[in-house]
Amino acid sequence: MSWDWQVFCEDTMSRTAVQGCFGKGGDITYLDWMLSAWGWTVSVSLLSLLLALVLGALVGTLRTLPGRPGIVKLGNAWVELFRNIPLLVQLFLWYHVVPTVFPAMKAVPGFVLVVLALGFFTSARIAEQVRSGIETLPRGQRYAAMAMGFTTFQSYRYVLLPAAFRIIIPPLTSETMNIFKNSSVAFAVSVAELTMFAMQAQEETARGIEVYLAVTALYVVSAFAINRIMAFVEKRARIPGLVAASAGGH
Amino acid sequence: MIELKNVSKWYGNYQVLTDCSTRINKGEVVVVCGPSGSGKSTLIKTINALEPIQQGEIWVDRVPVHDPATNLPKLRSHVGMVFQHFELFPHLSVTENLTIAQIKVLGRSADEAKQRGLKMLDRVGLMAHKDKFPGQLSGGQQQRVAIARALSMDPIVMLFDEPTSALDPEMVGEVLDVMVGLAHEGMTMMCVTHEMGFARKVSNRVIFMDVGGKILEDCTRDEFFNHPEERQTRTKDFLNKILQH
Amino acid sequence: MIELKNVSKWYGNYQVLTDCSTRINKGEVVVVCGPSGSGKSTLIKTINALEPIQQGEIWVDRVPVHDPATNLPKLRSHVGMVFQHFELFPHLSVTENLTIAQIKVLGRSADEAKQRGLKMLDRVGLMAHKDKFPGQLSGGQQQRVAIARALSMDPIVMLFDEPTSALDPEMVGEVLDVMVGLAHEGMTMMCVTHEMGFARKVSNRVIFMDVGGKILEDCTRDEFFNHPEERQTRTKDFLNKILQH
Amino acid sequence: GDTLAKIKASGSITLGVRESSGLSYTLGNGKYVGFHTEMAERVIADLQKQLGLAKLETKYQPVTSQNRVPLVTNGTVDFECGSTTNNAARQKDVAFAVTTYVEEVRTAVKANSGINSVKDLNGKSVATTTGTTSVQTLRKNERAGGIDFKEVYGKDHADSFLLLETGRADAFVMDASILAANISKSKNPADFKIVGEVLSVEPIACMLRKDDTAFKKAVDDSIKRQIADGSLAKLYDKWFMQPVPPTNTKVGLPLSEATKAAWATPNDKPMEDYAKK
Amino acid sequence: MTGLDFSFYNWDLISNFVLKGLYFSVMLTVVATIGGVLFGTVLALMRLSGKKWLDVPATIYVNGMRSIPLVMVILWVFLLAPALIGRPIGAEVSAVITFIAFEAAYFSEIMRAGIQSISRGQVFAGQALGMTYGQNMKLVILPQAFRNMLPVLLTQTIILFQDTSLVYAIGAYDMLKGFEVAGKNFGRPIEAYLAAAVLYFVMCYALSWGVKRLHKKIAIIR
Ligand SMILES: Nc1ncnc2c1ncn2[C@@H]1O[C@H](COP(=O)(O)OP(=O)(O)OP(=O)(O)O)[C@@H](O)[C@H]1O
Ligand SMILES: Nc1ncnc2c1ncn2[C@@H]1O[C@H](COP(=O)(O)OP(=O)(O)OP(=O)(O)O)[C@@H](O)[C@H]1O
Ligand SMILES: [Mg+2]
Ligand SMILES: [Mg+2]
Repeated sequence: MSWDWQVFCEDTMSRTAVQGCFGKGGDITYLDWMLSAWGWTVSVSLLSLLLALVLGALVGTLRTLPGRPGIVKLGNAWVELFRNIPLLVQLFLWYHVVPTVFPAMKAVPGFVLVVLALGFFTSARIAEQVRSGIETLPRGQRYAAMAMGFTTFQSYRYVLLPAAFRIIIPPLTSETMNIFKNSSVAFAVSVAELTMFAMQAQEETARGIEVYLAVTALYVVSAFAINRIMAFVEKRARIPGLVAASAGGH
Repeated sequence: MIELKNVSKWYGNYQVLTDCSTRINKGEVVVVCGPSGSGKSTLIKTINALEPIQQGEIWVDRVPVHDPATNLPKLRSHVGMVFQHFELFPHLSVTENLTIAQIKVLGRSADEAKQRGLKMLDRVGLMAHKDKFPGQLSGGQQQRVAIARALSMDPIVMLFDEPTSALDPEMVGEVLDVMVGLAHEGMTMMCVTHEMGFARKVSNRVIFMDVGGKILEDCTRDEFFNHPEERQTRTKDFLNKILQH
Repeated sequence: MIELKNVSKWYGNYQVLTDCSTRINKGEVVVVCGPSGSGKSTLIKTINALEPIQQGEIWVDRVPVHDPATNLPKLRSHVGMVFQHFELFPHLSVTENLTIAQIKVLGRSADEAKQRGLKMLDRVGLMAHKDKFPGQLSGGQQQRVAIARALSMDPIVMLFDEPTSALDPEMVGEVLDVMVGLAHEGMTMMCVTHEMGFARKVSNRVIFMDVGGKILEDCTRDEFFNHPEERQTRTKDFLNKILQH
Repeated sequence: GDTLAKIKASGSITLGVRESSGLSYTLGNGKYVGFHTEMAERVIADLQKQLGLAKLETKYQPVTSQNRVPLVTNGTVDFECGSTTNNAARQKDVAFAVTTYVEEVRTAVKANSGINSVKDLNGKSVATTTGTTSVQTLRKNERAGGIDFKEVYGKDHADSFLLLETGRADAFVMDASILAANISKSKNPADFKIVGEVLSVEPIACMLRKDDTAFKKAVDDSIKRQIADGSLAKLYDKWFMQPVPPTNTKVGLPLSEATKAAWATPNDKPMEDYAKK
Repeated sequence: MTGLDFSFYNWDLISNFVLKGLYFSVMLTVVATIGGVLFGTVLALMRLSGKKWLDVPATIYVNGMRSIPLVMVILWVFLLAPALIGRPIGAEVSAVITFIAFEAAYFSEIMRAGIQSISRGQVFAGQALGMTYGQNMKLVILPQAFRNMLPVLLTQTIILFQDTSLVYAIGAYDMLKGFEVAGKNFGRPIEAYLAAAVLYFVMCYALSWGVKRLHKKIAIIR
């Protein structure tokens, strides 16, 4: 097989090469299409991430509440439910099964559903990390916060969560990268993201290798960008003195 | 000021506190000692309800701590506590450590809180470190900040849980000095410690606990150190062990 | 037995050991003390090459430790070491902790190793605990097992790095007793510690280090404790601080 | 490569099949059936005769839309008889046997929907399957007809049909054989009907490695024989007009004029040549 | 939509469609876990070796693998491996290779964290007793590291089990595929997905429950 990168410059309708590779006046080339697909991938991922972070922080926190076995059990159930069923299957449940129970859900577009599914799925994993982050904090920190007169909510808000989130930045980084990769399930509910582009474009152009290479490259670029952003966040959030203190040897 | 009446506490089936009763008057300095696992930390934590109790009554400044209806955060804001491992908030600067609870709990303005906090920081001799983070301070310095943090809440009583046992030997002195100063100023204090020098110098009373959370001795400093013949064997054993070297 | 000649070591740009020289003869007990971060742990770790050095020479039993060609595992197997935090292997029972290195490193048979190990365990008074796991023992007991583990390798010298500083006060005594016993039997020992009682009782020499890894004093016990006028100001300061309470 | 020699040497042939298309599907347990699959088995029987082999083992390799072309070019599959459209783009990489079936892209709707032709789709949502040529067809029709509808994509045909079934889509545009098969397997086949004009015509053929004239000739000859002796027509009747497993329902899709024409003059013209007519 | 049809769930469905896929999914999970842990340990040791020529390639490999979606890796191995070794490989073999190579990157990160969680004191203690690097790893560090990271290892294995469904991309037949194909051919996709969800949940939950028990049993007494 020989390379044929020209295919990205072709118009999606007429299959003729377009000057400059970007379509004009409503025409779109495969390059246009791929970039817009990348946009969808990024949007799905970021929104899911937002949802997963909020839910994950909440559920993870609930699972560490002292003296509330009921709430802790509820949090555990949440985590077990959403992490033990494959994402694709969960998405299907959202798309086809939930609307049979709540007909109103039928009007919800696939984009929202995939954000819900991916967000809930990832929230279970983030909840697990948040819980372990809080639990690795010295027990004295919780006592210290309470002893200052903080309410439980304030203890979490001002002391436990800020410290726990700093600890779990590395696993959160992998989880964020995972969201980008997992966002590919969105094609199953008709969101025109990168994987759907890859499947459709390789079918139309019969240039599978080139299409897959380009799409893989975009995924790698996305993952790398996330990795850099999180490294930056980690650096910004780094607590002065803490690393130096633990490096000293005895 | 503080009164414990027949306090008992269990972890599951294991009894950590057995029928503990004592009272601490305003201005008194009480030292609690005893072997490891005897429930000293647990006892002191029950006083501001960091650990719930299953039986008995605890009164702090006429507030019933054991009563479920008591506003615990409010009570705790008046009870200063200093921990073995300092427990400064590592992600906040020294100044923020000193002010955050004043602002969020006592509702003081940022300015007022800062003023009060820095005054206390100055008192423990660490003004120069106000913008550092806890991780950048030595153990002794961290513990002094922790004391200043508790003081800046204007506590009516201070609880200490082995405040020097995690420190390098040369830093013990600087923390004890601050505590001696507090005692001399008339602060009501309850202090778990094995520093018998400190107990000798400033305590009014000594409580000795034994495994199972029983109060074996509760007597004046003088009785405790100078009349060993009146003490129980268990107490004498313990004192021998920790005073020998 | 042990000789250090102009040893220097850096972490990056930071010099932890500066031109350290000393020698320890067979049967001598040498105590090393000094403020936190002065490089005491680092110094003692260079002796069995747990930390590499960048300059100088170290000889142990006429073996050049600084020589890249030296068989370090072999050397280390003859040098007993006891750490501040015990460092027993938590996944192995007490007996396994005592025998594993004898079997895998010295090539002893399981029976022989067990016999030797249990003899040492008996010597530190813990025969009853031979089947427990480290996590089931108190700190003082763990440290005594750690000493037995080192002894069962038939070391020609024992290195101790603050063996009592992580212990509850009442447990310090039991570990020091074992060490005093060893010293009286004529074991060559180098010991980082702040237990001045121990230093007074059994040491032949005291080395005092200051920040930057400099050996400030290297003199006999008598000179160190009884002739403060001959000591440097830094040393006197330090002694004052840790002896005051 | 010389596929015939390879088959002769190894005593086995690898046939690319589909898991759930109208022309080729699985009954589970490694059993593959369907009109195109059975035809391919007859081709293999002819190959065995031609090569004079006492035994020729057939290995079935399920393929997907994404991997069928690479699998043929890299030699994993010797020839593929699923539901692959013969088009110019693919002819750059692979060769096709003579067309065995002419697919017509049409529209399935709910029987009571009132939709009867493409122009009725204005303002409606239309389902089709990701990774198929129907997506392009749909796009072209939308552009050409000046109509405006919302496209929803199923990840496979069953998914797309489910969109229609559950009301998420008002129509399902796809190969007629697939539409018919899905309707026949649904709970109430009478609820659905296939309507409207033929949106596009696509020749379906077995896919082979490029530049292996001997093998292509052998396959073509076998297919031509099956057309000539009427056995292919019987096969068509068996798979489209009679009850078929696993549910024993009839697909009910009579032989189209286009397919008849293709059988009358066996050829391997790509889809583009049909469009010109 | 009309009600669900439970007559769909019968033994024929399971024996004809699901069992084969289930076997493949489980086989793939087991093989990839064992292979991934072994290869991952090697990668982790390379990254912890402190030697640039070992560390850099391992880091590139791990980070590369971790930034590409698994589906893409599956496709690439399947499409390119034959070109590299000069003869076609089956979907099953290809899936096994891919999963070992891919999961090793994740397992190596877990192993690395596990090894790093062992305090320097323990490393020193082993060395001080005269153990060589290899003895220290084998007798002191890895046994503790394994116990510490068992729960994370388990979570990754559950993810791995769920990820086996991605082999659809190369036409291999896994458990989810079994349900899907049955659902399609019987016109009962919803019932098929529901059954798949339940079976996945039961299996993954049982797995995590079992390992939690195991972890309690072999956890280090502290
Ligand atoms: N959360 C808990 N769950 C179960 N048992 C506990 C818990 N916290 C403490 N204990 C047990 O209660 C007993 C008393 O503990 P406590 O910490 O009060 O002792 P202490 O006298 O402060 O000892 P130390 O000198 O070691 O600090 C100990 O046996 C301890 O193991
Ligand atoms: N791995 C390391 N990297 C960088 N610096 C280190 C490292 N280990 C130790 N140091 C630094 O070297 C200096 C000496 O450390 P060392 O542990 O030898 O001191 P020490 O005298 O034993 O102190 P302590 O009484 O606290 O145990 C300290 O300033 C320490 O921060
Ligand atoms: Mg305590
Ligand atoms: Mg040290």
